[in-house]
Amino acid sequence: MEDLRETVIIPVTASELYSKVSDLNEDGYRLVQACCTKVSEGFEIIYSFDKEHELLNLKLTIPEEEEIMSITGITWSAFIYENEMQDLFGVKFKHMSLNYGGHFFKVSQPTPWNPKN
Amino acid sequence: MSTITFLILFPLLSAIALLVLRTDAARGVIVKVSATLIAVASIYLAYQYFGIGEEYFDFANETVNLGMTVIEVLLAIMIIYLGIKYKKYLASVLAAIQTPTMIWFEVKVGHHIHVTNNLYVDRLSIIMVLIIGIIGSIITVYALGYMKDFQHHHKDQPDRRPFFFFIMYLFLGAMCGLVLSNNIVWLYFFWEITTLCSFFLIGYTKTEEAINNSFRALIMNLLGGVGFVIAIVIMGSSLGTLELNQLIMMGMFGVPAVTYVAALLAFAGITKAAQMPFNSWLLGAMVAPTPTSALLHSSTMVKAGVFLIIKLAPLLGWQSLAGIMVMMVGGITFIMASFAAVSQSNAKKVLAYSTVANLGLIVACGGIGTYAAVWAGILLIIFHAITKSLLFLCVGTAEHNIGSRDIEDMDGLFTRMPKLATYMIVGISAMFLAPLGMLVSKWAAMKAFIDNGGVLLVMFIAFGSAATLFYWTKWLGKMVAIMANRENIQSGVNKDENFVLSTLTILTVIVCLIFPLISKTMIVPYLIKAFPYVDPKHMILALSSTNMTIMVIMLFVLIVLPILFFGRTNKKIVPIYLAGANLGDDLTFRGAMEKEVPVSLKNWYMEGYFGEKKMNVIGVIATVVIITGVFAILLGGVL
Amino acid sequence: MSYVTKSPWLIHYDGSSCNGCDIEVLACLTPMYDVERFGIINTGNPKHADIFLITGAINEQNKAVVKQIYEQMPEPKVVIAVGICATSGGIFKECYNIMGGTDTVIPVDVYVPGCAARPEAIIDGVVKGLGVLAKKKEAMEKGLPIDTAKGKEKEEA
Amino acid sequence: MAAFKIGKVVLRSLFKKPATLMYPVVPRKWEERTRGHIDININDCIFCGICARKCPTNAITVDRNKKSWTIERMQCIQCTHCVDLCPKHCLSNENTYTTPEVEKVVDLHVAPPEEPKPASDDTNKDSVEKKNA
Amino acid sequence: MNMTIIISVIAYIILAPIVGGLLAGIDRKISARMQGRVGPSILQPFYDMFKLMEKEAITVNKAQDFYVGCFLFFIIVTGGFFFAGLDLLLVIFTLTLASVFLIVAAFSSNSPYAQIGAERELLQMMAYEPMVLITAAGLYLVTGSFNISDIINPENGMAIKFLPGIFLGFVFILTIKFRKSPFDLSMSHHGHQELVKGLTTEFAGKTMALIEIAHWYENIFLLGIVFLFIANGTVWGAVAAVVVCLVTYFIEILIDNSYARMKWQIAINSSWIVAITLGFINMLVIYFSKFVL
Amino acid sequence: MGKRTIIPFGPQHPVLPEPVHLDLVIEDETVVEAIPSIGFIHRGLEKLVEKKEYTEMVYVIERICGICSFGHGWGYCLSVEGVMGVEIPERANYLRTIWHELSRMHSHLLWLGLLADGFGFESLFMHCWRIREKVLDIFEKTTGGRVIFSVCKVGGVRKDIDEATLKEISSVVDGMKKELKELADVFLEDYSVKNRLCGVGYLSKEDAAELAAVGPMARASGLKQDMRLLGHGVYDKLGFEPCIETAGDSYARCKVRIREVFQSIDLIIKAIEMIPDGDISVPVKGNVPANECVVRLEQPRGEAFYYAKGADSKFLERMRVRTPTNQNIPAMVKTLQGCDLADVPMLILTIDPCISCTER
Repeated sequence: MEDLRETVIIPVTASELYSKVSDLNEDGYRLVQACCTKVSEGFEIIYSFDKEHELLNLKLTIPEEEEIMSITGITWSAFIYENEMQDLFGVKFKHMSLNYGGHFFKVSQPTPWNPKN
Repeated sequence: MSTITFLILFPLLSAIALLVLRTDAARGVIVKVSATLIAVASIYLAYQYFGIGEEYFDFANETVNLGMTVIEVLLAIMIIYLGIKYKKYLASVLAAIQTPTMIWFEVKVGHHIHVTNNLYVDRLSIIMVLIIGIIGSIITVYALGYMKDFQHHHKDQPDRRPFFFFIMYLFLGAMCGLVLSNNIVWLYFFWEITTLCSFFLIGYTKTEEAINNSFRALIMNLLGGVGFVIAIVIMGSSLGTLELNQLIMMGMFGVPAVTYVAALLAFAGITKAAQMPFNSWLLGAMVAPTPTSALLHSSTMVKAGVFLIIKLAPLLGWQSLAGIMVMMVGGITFIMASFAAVSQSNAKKVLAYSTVANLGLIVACGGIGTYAAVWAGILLIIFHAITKSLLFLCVGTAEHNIGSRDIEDMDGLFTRMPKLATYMIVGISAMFLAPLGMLVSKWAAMKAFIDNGGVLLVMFIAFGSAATLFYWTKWLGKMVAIMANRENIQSGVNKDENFVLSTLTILTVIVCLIFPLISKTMIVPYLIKAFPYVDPKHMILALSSTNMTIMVIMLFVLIVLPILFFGRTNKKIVPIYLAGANLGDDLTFRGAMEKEVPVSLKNWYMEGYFGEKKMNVIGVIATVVIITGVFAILLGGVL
Repeated sequence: MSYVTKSPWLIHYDGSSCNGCDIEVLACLTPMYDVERFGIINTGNPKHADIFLITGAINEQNKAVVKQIYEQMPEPKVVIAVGICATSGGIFKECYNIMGGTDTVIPVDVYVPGCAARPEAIIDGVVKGLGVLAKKKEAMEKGLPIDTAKGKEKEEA
Repeated sequence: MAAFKIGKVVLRSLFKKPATLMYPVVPRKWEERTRGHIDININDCIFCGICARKCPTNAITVDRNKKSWTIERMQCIQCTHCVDLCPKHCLSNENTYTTPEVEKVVDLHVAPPEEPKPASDDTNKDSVEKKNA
Repeated sequence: MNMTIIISVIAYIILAPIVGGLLAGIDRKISARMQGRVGPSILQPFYDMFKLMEKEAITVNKAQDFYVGCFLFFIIVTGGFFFAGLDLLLVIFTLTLASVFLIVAAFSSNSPYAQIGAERELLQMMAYEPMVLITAAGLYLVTGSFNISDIINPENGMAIKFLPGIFLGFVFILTIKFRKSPFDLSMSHHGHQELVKGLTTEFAGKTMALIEIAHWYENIFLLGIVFLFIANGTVWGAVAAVVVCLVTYFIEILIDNSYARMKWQIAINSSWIVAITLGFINMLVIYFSKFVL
Repeated sequence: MGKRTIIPFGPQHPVLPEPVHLDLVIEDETVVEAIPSIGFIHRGLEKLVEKKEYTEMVYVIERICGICSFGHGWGYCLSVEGVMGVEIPERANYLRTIWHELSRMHSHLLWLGLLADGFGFESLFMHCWRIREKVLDIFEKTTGGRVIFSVCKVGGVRKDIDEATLKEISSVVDGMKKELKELADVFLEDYSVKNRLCGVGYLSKEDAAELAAVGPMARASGLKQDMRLLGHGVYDKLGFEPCIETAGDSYARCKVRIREVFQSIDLIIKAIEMIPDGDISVPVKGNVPANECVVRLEQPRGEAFYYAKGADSKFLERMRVRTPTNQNIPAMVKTLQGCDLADVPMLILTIDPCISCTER
């Protein structure tokens, strides 16, 4: 029961994210989700991966203006999460394979989770 | 008699004049005057022999025969030369077989056979002459404006219009000769001229595709020509006559050799009428400028083939192998070409397949060979000639104005070019809808098939009509789509073209209205003559007079209804439903990623079901099997 | 005697609801509630519809859509806001992407409360809507402007 | 032959009584727990305002001075959170729902000015006013 | 004789929409019961129609109304011809004309859903047309006439005796013509569809009402063809024919409620196969017995 | 050939009650390409954590979706309980499991009905929904709501089910088996249904893994992936084994869900047999500590993901819900390519889309 709630969170840096995700993908991990939290130092992005019910979380903390590598090249299904982060937070991604250009969620104000932008 | 001579020779004179006088103005005058004269002459011919009905002319003249032979040799040399020049050796070989055989026959046998009646007029040839004289010449008028635009659009190509018009008029003359000759050798002569003319017309643009296709047409027609020659040889040597009416007479009395002649002539007819193994030449001919297509496929060339078969109809039917061959080939062509048309989006190809299909129907009617079937066949010839030329010319005009001959690009034509769209709608409706022409004949054909054609032909016509319905309505749908916010470009249409199109449209409607009259005064008398063994009192036509009257009334209603009601609505006009994403102009909707996506409406083609290739392969195999089978049996009978 | 009340066809659009009301709207069509007893058909096509059932609140995305569907419905027509979200924005009222209830975009004739609105409530709402429909039809026949039939527009917007 | 699999069900249904509840001809019987609408026994209310503060949709307003408890019926999501939190247990969940209206319904409950009398349904009803939003 | 024709045509024009509407109402009631519901009143189709008449007059373009009007007109004419005992082929071709008008009306709207609906309707027409023509041919072979007044002739007996295959084939395509599941591809009277309302998406108000009425006419006319198979000119024959019509209608309702909507491939394949097998074999048998034996 | 037609599919479309837009590029009737556009019902409710206390937030989270409402409530509670380190009573766990499985039944029956409607089988739709009402009656009786229950709270559940009612539930769901069997036969054996389902929308095991499909979508392609195996609730005690099919087409997805309905019935009956007495909740007081917790729960539609981050206040700093549909959209887009237009509604349905879940 207890280990169920144990959350494995591995911090990563923006530069090693891509290779790490790539490794995980080759290992047979699938992307569960990616989620962004607005924290004072910028964005905290958690990528979750799963392999046979084992969950692995990568936590990436970046300053707001930093552009990070899109992982859609590795797992295409990440386009949903990346577009979401782009629309709601204003996280910048490089080389997205399917970029809705801010029209994934049409919101009345741009990047509502990060009103400064 | 003089009218006949005029009809055959005058086009030739005009042709030479057109070749010599090369200015636009002169050409315009000559074409318009000649066209009028030919049309008037053909009407005069009809008037002249209206009461007489049938007359044969003794026009025995050795010089004419000699002249024909000389021209034939020249033509053969020309074909052989062209064949070698363009490396199409098969054409040369065929010509090299055909003409020497013919000359050998002339010298050896033909010379000794006395031909009493070289020319003749009967009601069928009057009908044909009217079609050639009116529709054919009106097409040449259309060609004036069209070719001007054509050269304007294709600046890179040399202006060979004098030659073009020369060939066209030559063609008209040859066609008149063809339908008026009773001497089979003369018939053959004109037959060969039309072959060659079509070769030049198809190859007009001299692009590689055009040359290939023109040679394909040539080779296939020469193949038919070979059959023709053999038929003449057999006819001359074993029947001892060269007269068509004699041949038919002998056939009715059951002279055995007639079967071979009929089969070979029917074979020639099948090639010329672009029936199934040979349909590809007609499709290839679509590379030519549109007036050519209209001329070749609606009123002349292919009509020569079906004319011959209809003429021979009394010799065909279930009792003769030739008849079975002809009706099966026609039936298969009808169904396969109709199916293939479903998968086409190029308007000219649709028209081409539809032409092939309709010719198939006529051929099948001829093959059945009963008076009811022939009645249907002749009606089909009339309606098809008018309607198809209208449609071909409409497509030509559309092509020059919207820059495409693809049906898909014609959407909303009703908004963009209302007049042209109306012509086309009339033309399309006339091809398959109830009170209009083609359906009447289809109906008659169906009745004839049920009575005499056997189950298979009934199935062919049932399924073929279903496909016909599909592709025509599909096209019709494109025409009628109303796109509120598209610009009207009708004014860009050339005056000559507009005149021709409206005339043809009116003609279509008029012929549909008066077809019972045509049937009564022209077709039925012909049938009584052609089928002397059928008691005229018992000649029950496929359509009872009640039905004809109803059809005419319906058509009248259909003309009146739009005049009274079309577009008269005071309802509020609202935008179309686009799942809540209409951007307001009915032409775009808000798509994914906030893009403005144009509303595009495209038809169905069902490539997987009715793919052109598939249908052609099936059709060609089936018809080749039938034709070779029939000839094998015939040959077996000889040996 | 007007037939609008005997055969109200409806169109249903999900503004930004949670599905709860939507499935209850659908449940109305199914054997237990069977609104076809009243001649109600879920047409799905605004051009055939008399009653516009809208569930969920309005947001930036669907504002134009709702408006367009409403405009494409022929008169007389009635808008029924089903569920709390459609009536007032409900629990999502404070969300950044929610503009409010249906009445922020189009005039609403009947409000059906409930989270989720029960099928019974929806039936009650439709019955109420029929009354409005009949009135609108009457106004239409008299040539009065139809929106005045109810005499109320969106004031707060 | 696996066609017509549903035939049995369909034909049986044809001759059976339909499953339809026939609402509104036959009124619906509600379960005891059915979350219909929130009711208040205004006499017990101390106007502490917890319900108003904790209401997820801010449907409840409590005015301590006017001694009024107002609920916007078209806002309430019947989560019964207020019922759970009410220190005096004067809020209750009733199993009948607010009827659909052409206007947004707001129910205003004002405590009677005097000292609370023994509560009865009639007094409640008298103190309820309906007004338009 | 002429009098009876006039009477039957007038009776058709007046009664067909009433009977057709009632049948539609019964259909909806029975369908509802099959689905375990109470269902609407039997008069519901009439309510719907009158309501549509009362709705605001809207259209998407000025041409549509004309086409729909022609559709209704020619459907009535079709039935009129039929009940006047005219040529069966004439009747079929007029029906085709009417259907084409409906399709053209849908095409003219330039709306994608209506257009795909029209396209599908066309496809369905292509699917059932052969069988309809074969039906006419079969009746002709048996009775020696295309005239409906001659087909119902005591001398001929019941056509169904010779045409069981063609009868079954015709009932098969009736599913398409009645727009019943599994072949309600182009538009369906109920249920959701990927094409919204398909063919009828862009028709509203009165226009839609006209289409409804036309469908009632059409249904009666189609049942009339079923009638032809049984009727033999006698009273009991007519009664039997009416009973068979009703049974056929009930079977269609049952089929409607027992099948998923098929795709167009199945629609065209199956109806062509039915036409080829049932129709062709039946015709062959008749030919064989008539001309060979 | 230039014969491509682009039609808008949605936002308003009768097939789907929910607004979703697809640009369908079709050739004849074959879909060449489908470009999804979502966001029509985006509300942004995750951001309400800033305005609603964690105890109120459960009512918001429940209303992410009216179909999987209970699961969302449970997932939220689990994640907050995880952050706060709260242990809930065993009876509450049982009750949650029972409600969750009932939700699954109702959701799957709803889906089966919609699927039947999607392929134009109206009577089947009606009968599915008729049976479904029985489950809704149980909800009405036990929670007071038909679709939104509001019974889950941080620390347990709000309402208990008494012994008699539990027995009744057990007999009701057991009694449903017979009727369900009849309808399951139609779905699994009827010619016309099989014709519409078999081989349509094939998703290979590799693709399913690659596109990270979840729930029945993944299980129908042969992936053994069911979050109930993780041990939330009392599934481990009930001896749960996931239903796996390997065909990967719509038929397999339908079969997985039908099997799951029967499985749910068994699980419910077993859970009712085993349910212990005791409290149904523990009191939870105080702020949410600055901690993180990730919870994954098997919703009827598949794996849902909850991430809660506390900030030592009554308000959470971040509440993230990733719903199964969200994860299945790539797989849906993939299966849509090359299908028939007539299959589009069905293929959208086979992922059992919950757009309100996806967009929150």
